[in-house]
Amino acid sequence: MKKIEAIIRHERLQDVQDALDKLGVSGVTVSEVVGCGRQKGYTESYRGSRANISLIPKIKVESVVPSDIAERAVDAIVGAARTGEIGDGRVFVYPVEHSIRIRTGESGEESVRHEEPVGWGH
Amino acid sequence: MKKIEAIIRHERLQDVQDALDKLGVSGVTVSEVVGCGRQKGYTESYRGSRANISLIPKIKVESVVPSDIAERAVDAIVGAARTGEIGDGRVFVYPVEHSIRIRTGESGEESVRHEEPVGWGH
Amino acid sequence: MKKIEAIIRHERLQDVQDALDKLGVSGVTVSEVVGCGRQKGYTESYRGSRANISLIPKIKVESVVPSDIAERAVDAIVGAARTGEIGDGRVFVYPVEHSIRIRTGESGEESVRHEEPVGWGH
Amino acid sequence: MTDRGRDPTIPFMEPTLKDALPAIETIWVVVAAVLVMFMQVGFLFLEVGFSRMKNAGTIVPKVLANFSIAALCYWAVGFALAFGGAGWFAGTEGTFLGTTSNDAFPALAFSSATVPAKFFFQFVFCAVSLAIVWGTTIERIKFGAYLIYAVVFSALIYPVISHWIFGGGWLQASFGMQDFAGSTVVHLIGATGALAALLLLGPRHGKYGPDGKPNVIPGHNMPLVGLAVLVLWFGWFGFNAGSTLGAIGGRFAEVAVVTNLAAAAGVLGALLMSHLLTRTLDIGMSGNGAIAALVAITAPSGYVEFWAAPVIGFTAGVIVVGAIIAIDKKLDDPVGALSAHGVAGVWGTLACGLFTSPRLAELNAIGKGGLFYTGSFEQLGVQALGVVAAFSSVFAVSFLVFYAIKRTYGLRVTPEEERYGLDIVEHGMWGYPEQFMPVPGSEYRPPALPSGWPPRRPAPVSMATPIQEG
Amino acid sequence: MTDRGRDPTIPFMEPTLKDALPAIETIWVVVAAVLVMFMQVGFLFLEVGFSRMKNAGTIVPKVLANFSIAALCYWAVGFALAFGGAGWFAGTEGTFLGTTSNDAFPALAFSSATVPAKFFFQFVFCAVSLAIVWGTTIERIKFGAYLIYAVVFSALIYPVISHWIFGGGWLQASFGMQDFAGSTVVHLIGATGALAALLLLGPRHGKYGPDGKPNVIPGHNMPLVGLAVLVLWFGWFGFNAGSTLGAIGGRFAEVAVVTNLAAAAGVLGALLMSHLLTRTLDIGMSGNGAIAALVAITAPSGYVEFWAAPVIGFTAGVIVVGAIIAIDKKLDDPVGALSAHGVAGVWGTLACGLFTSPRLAELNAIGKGGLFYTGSFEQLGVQALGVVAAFSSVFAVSFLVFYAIKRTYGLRVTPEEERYGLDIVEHGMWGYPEQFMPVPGSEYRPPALPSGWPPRRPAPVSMATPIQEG
Amino acid sequence: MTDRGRDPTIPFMEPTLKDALPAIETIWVVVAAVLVMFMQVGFLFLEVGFSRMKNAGTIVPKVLANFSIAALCYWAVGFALAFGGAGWFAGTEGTFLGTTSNDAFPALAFSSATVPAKFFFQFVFCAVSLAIVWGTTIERIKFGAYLIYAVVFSALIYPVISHWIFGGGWLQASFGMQDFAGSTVVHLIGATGALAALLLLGPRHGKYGPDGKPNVIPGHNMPLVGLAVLVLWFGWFGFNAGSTLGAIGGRFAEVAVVTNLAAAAGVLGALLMSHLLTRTLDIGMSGNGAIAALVAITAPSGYVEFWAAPVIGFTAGVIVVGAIIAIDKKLDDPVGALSAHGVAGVWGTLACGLFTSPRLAELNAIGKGGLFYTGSFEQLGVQALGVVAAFSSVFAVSFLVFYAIKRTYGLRVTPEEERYGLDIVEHGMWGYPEQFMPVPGSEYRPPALPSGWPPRRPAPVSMATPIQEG
Ligand SMILES: Nc1ncnc2c1ncn2[C@@H]1O[C@H](COP(=O)(O)OP(=O)(O)O)[C@@H](O)[C@H]1O
Ligand SMILES: Nc1ncnc2c1ncn2[C@@H]1O[C@H](COP(=O)(O)OP(=O)(O)O)[C@@H](O)[C@H]1O
Ligand SMILES: Nc1ncnc2c1ncn2[C@@H]1O[C@H](COP(=O)(O)OP(=O)(O)O)[C@@H](O)[C@H]1O
Repeated sequence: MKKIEAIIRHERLQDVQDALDKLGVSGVTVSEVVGCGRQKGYTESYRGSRANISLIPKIKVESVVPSDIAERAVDAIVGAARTGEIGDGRVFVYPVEHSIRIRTGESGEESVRHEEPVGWGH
Repeated sequence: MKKIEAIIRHERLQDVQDALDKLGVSGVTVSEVVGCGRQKGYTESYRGSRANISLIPKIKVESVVPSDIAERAVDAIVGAARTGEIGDGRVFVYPVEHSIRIRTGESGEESVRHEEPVGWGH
Repeated sequence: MKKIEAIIRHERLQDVQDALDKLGVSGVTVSEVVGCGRQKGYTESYRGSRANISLIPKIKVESVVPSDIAERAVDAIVGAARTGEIGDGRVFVYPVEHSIRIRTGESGEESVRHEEPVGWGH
Repeated sequence: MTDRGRDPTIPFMEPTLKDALPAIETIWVVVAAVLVMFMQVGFLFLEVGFSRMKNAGTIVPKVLANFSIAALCYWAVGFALAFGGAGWFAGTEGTFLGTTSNDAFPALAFSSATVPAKFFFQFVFCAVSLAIVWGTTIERIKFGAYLIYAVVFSALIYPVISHWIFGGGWLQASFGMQDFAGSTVVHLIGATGALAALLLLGPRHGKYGPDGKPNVIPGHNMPLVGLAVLVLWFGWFGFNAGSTLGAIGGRFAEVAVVTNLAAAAGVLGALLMSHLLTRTLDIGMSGNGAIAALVAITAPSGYVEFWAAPVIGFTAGVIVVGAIIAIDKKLDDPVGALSAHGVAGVWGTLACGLFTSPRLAELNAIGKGGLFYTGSFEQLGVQALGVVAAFSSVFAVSFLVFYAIKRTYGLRVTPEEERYGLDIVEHGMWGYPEQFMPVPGSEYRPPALPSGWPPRRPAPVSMATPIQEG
Repeated sequence: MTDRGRDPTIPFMEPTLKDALPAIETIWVVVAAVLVMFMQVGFLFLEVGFSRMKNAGTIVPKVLANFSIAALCYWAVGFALAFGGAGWFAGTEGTFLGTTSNDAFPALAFSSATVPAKFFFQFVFCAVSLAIVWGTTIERIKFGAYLIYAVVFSALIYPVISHWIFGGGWLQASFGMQDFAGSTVVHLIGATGALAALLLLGPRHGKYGPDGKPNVIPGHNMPLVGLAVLVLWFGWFGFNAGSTLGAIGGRFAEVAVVTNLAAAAGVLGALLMSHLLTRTLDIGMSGNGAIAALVAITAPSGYVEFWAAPVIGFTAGVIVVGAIIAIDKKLDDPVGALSAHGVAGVWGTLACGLFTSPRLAELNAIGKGGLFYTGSFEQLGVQALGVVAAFSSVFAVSFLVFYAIKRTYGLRVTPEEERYGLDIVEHGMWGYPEQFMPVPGSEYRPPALPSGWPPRRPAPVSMATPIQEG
Repeated sequence: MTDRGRDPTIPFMEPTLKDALPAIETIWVVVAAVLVMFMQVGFLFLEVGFSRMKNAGTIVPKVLANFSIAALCYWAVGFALAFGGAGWFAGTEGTFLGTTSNDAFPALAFSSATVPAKFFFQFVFCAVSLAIVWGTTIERIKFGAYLIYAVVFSALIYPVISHWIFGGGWLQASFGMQDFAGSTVVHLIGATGALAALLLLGPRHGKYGPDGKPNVIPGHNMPLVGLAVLVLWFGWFGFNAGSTLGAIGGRFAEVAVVTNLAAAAGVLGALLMSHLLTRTLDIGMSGNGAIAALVAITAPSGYVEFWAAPVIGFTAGVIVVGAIIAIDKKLDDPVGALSAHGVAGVWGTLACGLFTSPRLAELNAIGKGGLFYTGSFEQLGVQALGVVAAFSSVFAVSFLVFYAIKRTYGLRVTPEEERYGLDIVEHGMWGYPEQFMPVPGSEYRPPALPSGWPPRRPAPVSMATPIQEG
């Protein structure tokens, strides 16, 4: 199994969810992060002083997927998250040693696979 | 060393903390996430329109533990976090190459082990 | 490539960012977490009752770096984040299998390297 | 706008003193009533501030619905029962404000203000009393329970008791019980209903640990609690000073001063106690101190001299902190209604028996001077009788009503619903949606501006970074 | 402070009844005006509460700037156009309040209150009407657009229409249109401007899906919406009861009671409808119900008997919920201004044609009794005419003005700016900075206290943990 | 309630004009005082809104404690020092409101309002002045410091200075200094205390970078700042128009209009300057503009014609923005008290020397017409003298008091405590607990409902998702 971690823009989240859902990914975990990289921050003004914010809000999407679909999952994310503008973010892939579904205790690849798309958010 | 990452329900957090504490885990890092999987979201109603929320609040618990107790730690988490209802979440285990305690600079397994339970939150 | 994950104090964030920037790290992702370990929590009082808070706010800094600079990056973080007080946090290093920059699709070490410091937050 | 000005056919007659006097009285009564109506904002935010975020929204329709039900019920029958005649138990005249003749409402006839003004003033009192009931029930009661009890309370319970003490009923007429603006009539009655509800409702999930120790469930917004307290304080000038039902003679200004002195002393008393008992200056308790003192001075406000006000208020502030901490050990009263309105209401009512100055008792033509002037326990006894009578009757009826609700419609949401929060469960949406869910165009946080956005903005400049602070 | 007291050279003359009467009237008019001015707080938080967090801050300078522009324009020309003479179309006297003689303002001359008091009262009405306009435009309009339209509205549109109906113009003088406090003059006019703006502005990004279905974009703070509603309710006692422009005769108290009964029924009507149509008790709609009922009772408040008030209010509460849901299908009106002020304003104006009691029509010397008393449709027809006349003229002019703004300065921010939010784009800073950015000394969360900090604090004690709850 | 109505033994005597006149004056004074009391809400939220979240809660008990201490001290000695006689330095009569005879307070005797009403009105002024002091000190001062200084200020500093200018003391009696409602007495005095405190306290940690450049530490809640500004504006109608201490003659309505025109112009002036200097429309500054204009018009409000009001107000709005930006370079004044109350207070006081119309100077029997009418610098000189006298004496005493506090009790919390925030350190709990800690039953976010929960809810329907927006 592989863990896919993507740092993306807020507005691309639904597309990425849909793309992963299509591939039969069993689920995703999403969290809010801020990050900096090439993308410049923005400037604020308050009572005459100015401030520069360098950490920009992003969305982190994590999903553990069976090794066989890892590559397709990465491509799917890249395709769904790209806008071509600076700040699109990154996708990282990590090795996973075990995965257990708490409810059933079942473990291994089965625990992170499912069949037909669920239609998250629809 | 192994990194154990668990996605659990809010209300199971204290149990999971206690279970890990008992095993002599040196600490845990907790963050708020939202996720989707088998568990369906819920419906909201506002001024006559309705919306379906698919991303459900969960708690992510991360702990790096010595390899020798990794398995027991996983079992402890699964035991403490299970309710049997859909939405109990997952536990993932990842390899860790190094660990350093910033304060002391000590590294390796020692940096993520401690002796007697601390009693977090009591 | 390696993923470096550091749990640090809020007030050390800017230093850590600067230290990584100097090393030519391409970016960092920052998130808010709470954690417990050796550091004790604090006590609150409300309408005559008292409560003990064990989960303490920390900052998690994640950065994927080329293997060659991983060690230096860890040292830089430890140096920048240390105060010597209990609660300084940890640094963990994980293996990374792939890295893709969504915008360009370029992958591998190149995608997480850059040349001159950017000066995040300045 | 009317058009009398433009119409030549209407002879314009210069008003006389006979027209001016009622106008003067009526202005003050209406202004006072409007101030008291505004106290609903105070009750709204007292409960919002002391609730968790997941239960903050439901309080808005709750307050609106209760105030509205009371408005219609008090108009239909409440005012008639309370003031429509001098019967020992209740009045009869004036349902639906069918008559506006001052004679129909003998207990209010001492003022030449118009009847609609007096009705409006008495109604907002009823609404305040009803609002107090719910302080103990937040974060777990079913919405429907509000509606049912509100009808009984504003159509029956409040009117009858207020008739006994305000409207010329047995406690006032036969015993001369002193309660100038309602420490008992408004506040104790409300707190009594609150107690009945709480006993049948039980504590919030998680309030008491397995060991029975009370846990901390902090309200989510102390600044809004501060708003609530100041708004109540503001409204209380209408509440007490308006109970003169007129301005001529100038007593109302003295009552306002008395009220303010008491409230001020209450804040200091509560802060002192909070520091002694908890070794910290509890934010909410400083507010409870003000409210308790205002409640306590309500009954004596028209009967005591200036010097007595700070004494009564300070004592109330001290008492309320102790009461909150004591009650919290067994009863889950998130806003402290039992202490601030109940205990302080009792104290204030009894205080008349101690501090009433004979001069003012005579001026109001009710009861006698207090113990400290007369050395006699008579008035104190009367006050105690009044407290017992009001408490026991209201408690009995309220307990019955809530018990009936519990057995039929149900009083409390399910444990799951309580965990999810009343906002989403009863109203389908959070009170603070962006705190709980992604919102279109604001997915958690709005996306960042690209550098240099918007163009009008000047060039970046360094911002304080933590290290610069260190 | 003045010093007349100390100066012996000034003979002190005892005022007479001739001095007292205007003082009485003036006190009530000024107090009422101050209450109406406070309604700006209501409009501020109605819009804040119904906005997303990223657009909450901009509403503050918006409200301040609009109120300020109206103050200066209405003083310069507005008041003169509205009341400075009895011309059929507009007045002429009294620009810059150049004269304060009561005769210069015939339509207001029936009250002996001083002219500055009447001016102040009429100005705050204008400001309310202007505030209503913006409810449909939040979260996407350019700040500058406010300023331009505000000038035209407060200097021209509002004064002229209000002259027709309040100031002795053609609708009032020749047709006897009844609008006691402005269901049409203030509320319908404002809502009409709001409609014109909305049609040219379009919906918020994301409000309608590709399928055209309306999406949920929830306002971020329902408790503040509750504050808004209660503040408006509070101010409305000045709004309606103040429109008597005086206290002598005591009508104002009756108007206050009528107003309150209607608002109460409106809340209940809206909650009922909300439950029937959406199977939940919508928080915002309970507030819209109160507002719609207040808007609806505004015109009849001086013309109807008590019994009619709850009928009119309840109907308004029912209508507004239906209207909001219907309008939301095609038009993006985040606060429901079109329904609560527009639809309800029309209903209220027509209601005079149904419920006006002949007694009061005569007292006000405007128009005749309503259908239910007289069986004649005449007054109803007059009311309908007034609605059509006011709506069509205001819509035409407003559409033109907004169209001109759109073509020149621009009406709407860019899509990017809309996504980032108006606060950061127009004002350079978030309305809630700590929700969106690290702040020095509060990087996201303030750092934790080390154990035992601060020393004054007592020793740790266990806190309720979720499991203890389970 | 009283019972005079029911008691036959009391002969009911019809009040006469002699009873009516004081009642009329007293109603207005009491209503005005209540409006001014409400300004405490304004100061509460000005400071809450401009603070970081970790320091928002402490402001509630701060405001309550200060108001309370002032109430007791001003009653005990303040009022006597300020108005109890015509001595050049201070009064003597009427401690503890021991006498309520109008003659005992000569400087207020020109009004027939009752003494308790006048006392109440003067006290709320003192409370406003004290509230202003703390604007510069938020987020770092020790709670105890409030309490100590509050006693000195309300028992000594404010009463004496106000005696000089309001109470018939040397500046008023011998020089004829004009300050109708207290640009100097209330606002400059408060700001002077604020300056003394700030100099000894120093800036917030992190406000100035190592390079000495000011950093941005944004207040956390701009909508609440908006609430504060509108509430202050609302209260100011009592503040200025109430300073006539009566309604007869109708001047108070003119003062209200003057006040409103100035405030309106101030908002526009500040927005203009903000745009010129910072290229954005600063939210907070639009509010500071309103406040500065209200402060500036306070002294002239009873002395100038309508036309002068917008001029004075606009200038104040322009000045305040420049002052805030300039002061921020060296002094850390989070709410802008030095600029809005200090600088604007000076401007307003001097403005009398320019704009006072001889007609009104004569009517008030204080001083002469201003430069623009008389061409003479005399009155301007008097005003300048008054400013210097008030500023220097208050600064000297306040600096001394704060210095003493610093040396003994301590003025500022420790750096650690400042980092943790005053709420948790002084009060043991956050002002917004759920923003900072897990709360039982609301661990960060309440748990999600299982699908289809609650059963009453209808079936899921698609919600706007970001892509649909794109
Ligand atoms: N080496 C890295 N490690 C972790 N996160 C990174 C790294 N580089 C970039 N990121 C994340 O990706 C986001 C976008 O990267 P950025 O360089 O700004 O744009 P782009 O990816 O288009 O070049 C950053 O805000 C940061 O959160
Ligand atoms: N493949 C996955 N990768 C990452 N997180 C997952 C994955 N599958 C599930 N999750 C997380 O676990 C949570 C619970 O999973 P769900 O399928 O809803 O219930 P259950 O685990 O009981 O089947 C989800 O909300 C999501 O956050
Ligand atoms: N084994 C661990 N796994 C994950 N996070 C940890 C672990 N140990 C500590 N942490 C994180 O590091 C933070 C600081 O650790 P703590 O033991 O309190 O201080 P120190 O690192 O100085 O000994 C904790 O709050 C927790 O978030």
